[in-house]
Amino acid sequence: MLNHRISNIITALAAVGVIYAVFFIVPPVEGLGEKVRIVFFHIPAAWISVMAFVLSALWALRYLNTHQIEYDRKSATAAGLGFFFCLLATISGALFAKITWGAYWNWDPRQTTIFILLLLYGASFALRTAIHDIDQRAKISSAYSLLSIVVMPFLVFVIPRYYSSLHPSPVINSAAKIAMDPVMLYTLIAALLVASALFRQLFIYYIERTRRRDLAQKDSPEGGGRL
Amino acid sequence: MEHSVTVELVDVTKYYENKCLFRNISKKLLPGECLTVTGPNGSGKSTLLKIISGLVKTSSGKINLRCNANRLISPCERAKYIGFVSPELVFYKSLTGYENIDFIAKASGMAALPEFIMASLQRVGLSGQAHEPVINYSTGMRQRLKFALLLVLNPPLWLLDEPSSNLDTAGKKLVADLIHKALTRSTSIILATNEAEEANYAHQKINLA
Amino acid sequence: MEHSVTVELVDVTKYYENKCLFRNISKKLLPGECLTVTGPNGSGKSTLLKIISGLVKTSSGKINLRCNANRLISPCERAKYIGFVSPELVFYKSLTGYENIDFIAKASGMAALPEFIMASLQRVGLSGQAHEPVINYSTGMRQRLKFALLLVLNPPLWLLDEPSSNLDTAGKKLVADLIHKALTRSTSIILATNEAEEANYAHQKINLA
Amino acid sequence: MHTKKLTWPNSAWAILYKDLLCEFRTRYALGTLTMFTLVTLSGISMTLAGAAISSSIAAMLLWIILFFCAMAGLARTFVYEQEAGTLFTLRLYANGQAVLAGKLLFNILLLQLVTALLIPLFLIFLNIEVHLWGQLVYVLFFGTVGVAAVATLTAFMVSCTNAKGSLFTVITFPLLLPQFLTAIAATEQILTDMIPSWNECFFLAGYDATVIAAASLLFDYLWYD
Amino acid sequence: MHTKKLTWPNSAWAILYKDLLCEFRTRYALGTLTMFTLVTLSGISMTLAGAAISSSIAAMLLWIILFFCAMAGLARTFVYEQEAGTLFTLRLYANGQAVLAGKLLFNILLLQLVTALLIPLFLIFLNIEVHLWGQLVYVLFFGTVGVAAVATLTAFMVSCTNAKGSLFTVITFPLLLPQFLTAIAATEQILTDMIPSWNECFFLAGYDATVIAAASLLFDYLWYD
Ligand code: HEM
Ligand SMILES: Nc1ncnc2c1ncn2[C@@H]1O[C@H](COP(=O)(O)OP(=O)(O)OP(=O)(O)O)[C@@H](O)[C@H]1O
Ligand SMILES: Nc1ncnc2c1ncn2[C@@H]1O[C@H](COP(=O)(O)OP(=O)(O)OP(=O)(O)O)[C@@H](O)[C@H]1O
Ligand SMILES: [Mg+2]
Ligand SMILES: [Mg+2]
Repeated sequence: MLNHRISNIITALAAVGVIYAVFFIVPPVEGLGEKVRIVFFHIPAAWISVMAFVLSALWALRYLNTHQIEYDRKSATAAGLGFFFCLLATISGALFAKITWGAYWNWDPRQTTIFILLLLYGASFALRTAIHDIDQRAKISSAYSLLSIVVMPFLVFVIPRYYSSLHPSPVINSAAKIAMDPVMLYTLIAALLVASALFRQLFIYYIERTRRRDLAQKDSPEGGGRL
Repeated sequence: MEHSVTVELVDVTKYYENKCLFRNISKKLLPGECLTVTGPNGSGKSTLLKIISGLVKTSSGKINLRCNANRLISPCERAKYIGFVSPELVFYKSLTGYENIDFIAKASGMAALPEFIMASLQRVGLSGQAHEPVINYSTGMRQRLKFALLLVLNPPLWLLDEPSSNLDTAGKKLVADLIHKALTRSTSIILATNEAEEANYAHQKINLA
Repeated sequence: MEHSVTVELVDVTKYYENKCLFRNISKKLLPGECLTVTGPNGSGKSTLLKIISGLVKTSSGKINLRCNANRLISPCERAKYIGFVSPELVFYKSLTGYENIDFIAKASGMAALPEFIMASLQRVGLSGQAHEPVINYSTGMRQRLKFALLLVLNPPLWLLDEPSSNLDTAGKKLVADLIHKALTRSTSIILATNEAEEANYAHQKINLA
Repeated sequence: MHTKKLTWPNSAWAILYKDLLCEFRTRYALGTLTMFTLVTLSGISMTLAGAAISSSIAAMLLWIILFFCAMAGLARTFVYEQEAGTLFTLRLYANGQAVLAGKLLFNILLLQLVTALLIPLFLIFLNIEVHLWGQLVYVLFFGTVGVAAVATLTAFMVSCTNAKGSLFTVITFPLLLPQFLTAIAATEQILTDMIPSWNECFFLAGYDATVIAAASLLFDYLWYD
Repeated sequence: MHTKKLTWPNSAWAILYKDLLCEFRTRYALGTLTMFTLVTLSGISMTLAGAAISSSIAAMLLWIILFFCAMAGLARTFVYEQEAGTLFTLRLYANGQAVLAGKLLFNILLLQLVTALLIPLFLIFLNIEVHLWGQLVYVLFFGTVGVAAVATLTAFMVSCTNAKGSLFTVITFPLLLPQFLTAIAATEQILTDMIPSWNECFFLAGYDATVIAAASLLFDYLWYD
């Protein structure tokens, strides 16, 4: 996989660039001061974790329609990475909360959302590990991730309504609370892009690895290879 | 019987992670024919029947069930065309024999008249215990109940896995009669058995080494 | 075998609320003898065996098991003297065949050497699947496992209910051998069956009409 | 002809009837649930020893109890079929949609029963007075329906695994949370004699509808592999 | 000789081991259990939404959770054997006392495990501080042992007479109540940094002893009916 290696290198460089920007270009913000720099890790992490969730659901759907184990592999990998980024978002968020609100955890709506996201990821893993037959596992966990994606909107809409939020609105509705000067905004966007790229590279890597492992199993003397 | 079923096995192969049961079995079974599957214990007879019933997936190859020799039967409607007598078929212990049959028939999408159910229970010699909970049935009576169910559902394809196990001589005879009658009514029968004499109904044979 | 068991049935009667299965059965079975219980389905063969094993109560009359023809065996120690092969004997599906035997042996108060367990699994032709979970066993393999258990427990009294059901010809032969061997080793055997040929081992017969 | 075709709703009724019959003969679920409600309630009221509690905590307690009862009662929906070996029979003959509908109805019924048992005791033990009965019933009904719907599907998923009891709760709870939180909020308002806002009621019903729809779409995939 | 005799304690161990094996055949059973406690707790603390709760309510919640975990798991001790048909095998070969001891040990172990997982999370989530650790452990241990003992006996009764299952479950409820309440009271005191009075501790231990003794006397009658 030469081109994969190349894109790896590019991603790495971009990452270095962004980190540099975060630490040396972005000016400290009044109120948050130096700590604002966490935002550039926190937000991308949060976004990737949400995106991965959706992706994994999409692949789950593909699997259920075409019983090709390939798609389940993708769905599982996406979920795995999503879980990882979700943890990052939670931790960075928690730190951020400690800095800005003075408490690591106080069931702020956003925290609740991401926590439930964590639970959903965890649940789907518990489910996966409890099933041994490959097809069964693929089928059931696909169904589960679809079910959870159906429920997700309710979480996103309901929770903010029942808990007063201190949390600034995410960047998409770009009325970001902290007056974002262009440098910050661009850095943030760059960070998001890099994070996505990172996700993609990791994703490809893990898919390759699992595929190789499965093939190895198939070719081993006992097992499908017998065919 | 409204329609008849043709069964096509196309290169059916099944292996479990650690062993290969059978490979590339191809057969075509016409209505009114009987296919017997023989082989030692653990050779894959029941697995083959479960594959045909759609409860187990093939590793490769596929099964085509055709209604009246042309239309393909989809997985979800299979239930209506298949009757399965198997040691793994278990009834609801707290329900009576009658209730079990009534329920399963309804669940599979057909309502049977009470007297019809009673008649088939009578036929297999359970009329006396029709209203006892199945938990009180003896093993042979449970086996007979499976045939009562088969008579009620009256499907065009019978899958019989060790049909005469646990049965007394009268019971074995009953099963033989039922099979003969069914064949004359152009039912397709697939029969997995360890008994030599049962293999005699066969128009076609599969022997799993 | 350290000791032998004599079985006395004294006026054994069993009826369920609605029907009477058998009444006033009296028999005495000496070590090395085989008693066959025959009768149509639902006639009470298994019930009689369960009564002898102590799992079911008699309606009247009683069962005496004597160790070495004198000492009476109390209910709580029966387990150590009896081996029961029955369609109702179910193994733990998530455990392997080996683990099942090991556990049941220990639960019944004896520890068996691993190689001995493996040897008896070998004897019934399950050495290959000894370490597969029982849920993956075929019906015949489960039946064979019951005999492996019997060989490990090696009790002086065997209760065999339809011992050769679900077995292939090789399996049936195996069972016949085991029974013959056991009889020569002065084991008492009580055999409930529907198969005519199995009734031949009998020194004594009970026929439940 | 001795038999006539049935549409799947009739089959669903048959399955519901069967479950009711089994439940009626071996009162397993109901027994357990009764015990749960009794023990928890008496536990609660005796620890409170008459001390009044805020309606927010009351609402929370109510739904926690309901949730646990649901988890305890509904886990067995398919697991007992599987352990008794009847799942083979059911999968062989029964229509997927019918099974889902039948089981769902049964679960809803069960939860309604538990609620009916729980509420009066709850109000008495914690001496709470309710004036907005209509709203309360509405919230309870739609709240529990959602729970039943999700639980039915997850129960089937769990029956295919080899880790039964706790896994069920684990995979069910996160899915239920939105419903759970809304229901608690609404109940709290009702207990403080405020009429819950429309969009809450709307949310509860909407959640139920969505989940049921999703379940019936997904179930066929699971039932016929 | 290929076999050697075992005393019933060894048989009890074998039964315990078998149950553990069946339980943990799924490698991640423990993970699931953790998730389970996590889920329950987060549910509670989330619904509390940071609002502080009185130590009496905390104690009550703790025991309600424990009780539910117990019932959810323990009620099936024998029922699953019966539904899987293995109860026949067990009754045929196993020694009554050994079965009781084995199952009891298993249930106690399970509950201890749940408790061990639950407590730290519980204290963190509801940010409670405990200073009387020794007393807390004591109360938790003896409290759960009592629950386990009662649950085991009940579970067997449920399994042997299906029809009266519910009846028995309801009967055991008063059996369980005193232990339950004492435990809650003691825990509450501990959470408010008061050392619970001796007679409470005595009561807990005494209750356990009595129940276990009664169980082992009763069990043989039930086992060899
Ligand atoms: C779905 C998950 C999340 C998303 C999409 C998200 C999004 C964001 C965004 C866009 C910002 C930047 C706001 C701005 O700078 O104007 C932000 C800031 C912040 N986030 Fe999150 N976040 C998530 C989860 C969390 C979590 C779990 C926590 C805490 C544990 C958290 C705590 C914070 C804090 C404290 C800030 C800084 C607030 C401020 O600048 O005054 N976030 N988040
Ligand atoms: N608990 C019970 N209550 C009422 N009747 C029962 C009960 N258990 C068994 N029976 C009845 O006892 C009769 C004998 O049962 P049993 O299992 O002994 O028959 P069997 O001789 O073993 O038949 P098979 O050859 O089929 O094994 C059956 O008719 C059954 O209906
Ligand atoms: N889920 C599974 N995983 C692995 N192996 C399995 C599984 N299910 C069945 N097997 C194996 O498949 C083989 C065939 O099983 P099957 O029940 O078809 O045998 P059978 O021909 O019906 O034997 P019998 O005559 O005893 O009924 C057995 O050796 C069994 O161990
Ligand atoms: Mg078979
Ligand atoms: Mg019998």
